[in-house]
Amino acid sequence: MQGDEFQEDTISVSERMAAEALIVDVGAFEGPLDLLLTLSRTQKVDLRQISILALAEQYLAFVEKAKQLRLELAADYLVMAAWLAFLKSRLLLPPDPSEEGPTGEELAAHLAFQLERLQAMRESAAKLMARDQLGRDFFARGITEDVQRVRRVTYTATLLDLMQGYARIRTRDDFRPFVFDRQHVMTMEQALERMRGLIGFAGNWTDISQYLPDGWDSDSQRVRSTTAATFAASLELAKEGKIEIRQGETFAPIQIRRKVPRDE
Amino acid sequence: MNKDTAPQNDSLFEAPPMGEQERMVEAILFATADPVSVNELLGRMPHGCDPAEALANLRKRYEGRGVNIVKVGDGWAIRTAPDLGFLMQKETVETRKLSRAAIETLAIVAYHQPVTRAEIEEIRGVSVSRGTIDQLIELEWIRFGRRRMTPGRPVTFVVTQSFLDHFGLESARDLPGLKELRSAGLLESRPPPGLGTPGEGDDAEEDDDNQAEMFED
Amino acid sequence: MNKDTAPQNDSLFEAPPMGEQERMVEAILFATADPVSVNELLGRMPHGCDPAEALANLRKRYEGRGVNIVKVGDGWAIRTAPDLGFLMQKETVETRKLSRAAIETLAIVAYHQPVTRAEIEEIRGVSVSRGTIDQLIELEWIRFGRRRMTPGRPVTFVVTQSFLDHFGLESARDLPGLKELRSAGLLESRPPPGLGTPGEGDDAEEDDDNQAEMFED
Repeated sequence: MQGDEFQEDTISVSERMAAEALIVDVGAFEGPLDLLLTLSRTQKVDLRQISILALAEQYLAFVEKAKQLRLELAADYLVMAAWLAFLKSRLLLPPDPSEEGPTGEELAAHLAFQLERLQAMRESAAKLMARDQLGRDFFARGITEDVQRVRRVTYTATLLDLMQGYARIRTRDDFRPFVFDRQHVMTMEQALERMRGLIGFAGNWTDISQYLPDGWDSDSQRVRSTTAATFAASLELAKEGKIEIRQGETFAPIQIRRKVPRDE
Repeated sequence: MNKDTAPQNDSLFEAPPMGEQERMVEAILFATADPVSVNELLGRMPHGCDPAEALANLRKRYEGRGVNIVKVGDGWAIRTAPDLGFLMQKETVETRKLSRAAIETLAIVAYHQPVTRAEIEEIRGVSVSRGTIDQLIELEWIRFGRRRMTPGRPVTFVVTQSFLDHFGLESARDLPGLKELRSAGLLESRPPPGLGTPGEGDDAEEDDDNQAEMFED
Repeated sequence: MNKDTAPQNDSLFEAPPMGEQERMVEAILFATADPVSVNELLGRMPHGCDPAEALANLRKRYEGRGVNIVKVGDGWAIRTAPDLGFLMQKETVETRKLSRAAIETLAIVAYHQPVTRAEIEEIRGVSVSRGTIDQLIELEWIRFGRRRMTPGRPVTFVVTQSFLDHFGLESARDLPGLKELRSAGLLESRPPPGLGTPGEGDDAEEDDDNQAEMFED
């Protein structure tokens, strides 16, 4: 054991022990960048002053050892090794003006940045997890009162919707005979419309009961309704000057006739 | 206070000052999911504490506040002041377009009030679901009118003041008539249907009756 | 206070006195475990209230008490004072231990947000497993942010209010060491020079695309 240490004078005892530990724990690394970051700690310097060249050599040595120990290394470790070997050559050789692309220094600076950034994120993650945490160090309300969500749905409809809706029903089927909606009620408007059509022929005094529509004389409710409507319509027509109206005495039949225009 | 129930913590330390004890009770009552008994408080607080006193102080402190400390069974809990319960409701208002069935039913009630359910169905030519009527009643756009004095005494529906307000009408009579609808192009131009007498048989009342029963249940 | 956001309640009534408003805010904050925003308070309190002022007063009132009023992102919540955590061992919820990958990913999202999956991978130097992201989303600590307007339009991740709540942060700006990291340039996204970083070719953008797609499905 001790003999080995003196034979390999390029790396210190601690570095070599670390490297061995690394190899044993190879599965514990989260990829080549993680391994590089761990290796960089052996340099014991601020990451900003790290020697990327030395780091590249450490990494390549690690991969070499892994190969000797016949450890299966994932492909990305080998890709990184190839890239670091390339970086190393760039760093060692004087820059070739004919060659395009970034210089070795630029590539090394970026790798150093990546390592520093990863390190910073690890430290930040540790600081974050060290904070007081909800449910561990401080607590939320234990007995919560659920806010009762009263979902109030307001429905809107415009007058137009209403009228169109009504129009839709009324124009729906052509073949359905018009059905008077209230079987037992006649409105004044209906009576009026009916009478306007008939009054033109009423030259003589006629009992108002003659104007009651057919089929409305059997049911007492119908008679009441249609009588009232017809009477109201008569008053309306009299007001309009279309008819004359008379009643001999209280409860006597009411008679109407067409009012003849003066110039006739 | 029965100190025996307290765990034998380090009795070398003095009990925290009463102000601290109040803080502790406050935090425990706040965070615990169930009401906490004095014994439980005693068990959780440092040795030598007097949770009963801390609780009494704290209770006074919360008097008249938005939350109070109340006794629930054997335990104590922080609860919303009863007069603020109304804040625990959150109303979300969602605006939806009224369904076609509801619009048509509403239109029929407006144009033909007072109208029975059977009559609405007759006019619409399809049955009117209970839900549609309920919805319109809930919206306070229609309400029950007088019962029709026909066999079965079916209920009638009329529109409400809210309905008039919503649609900007002074009265239901202000609704445009069929003629106006027609001239406004809302009705297809077609010879006006005669002021016909009911084409339905004399058993209309019976229908009404049946449907009224259907509606009732 | 932006009064425009208040629901149009009956403005005939005057706003309740400030003391009452404090009680209301107190009740609302006590009632829920989740932070409540000023706008939400505004929506739940009677018209004309100034919840921001009531909150400020209430916050002062609870200073040094067993529970405190804390700001969490846009919201406000009551939390037990951190120094009393020891009383609450019983309440502690055993949380699933987060993997190192999850913790690092969470930190990267918090400090670099909005951040794409490809950027997280570049920072960590390894691919991020689907499970890690899923776990953080499930914990409601991260969520999808806007898509990045770069080729492939990758989704980004940002931290949530729950994250802030969990770690007792008023806002993501209060993350520990954020300023130092920024001034050290460690939060910049620095593109790799020329050839790109190992493992990533010149088609980094395409990679981005693929990963976004991978993530989508």
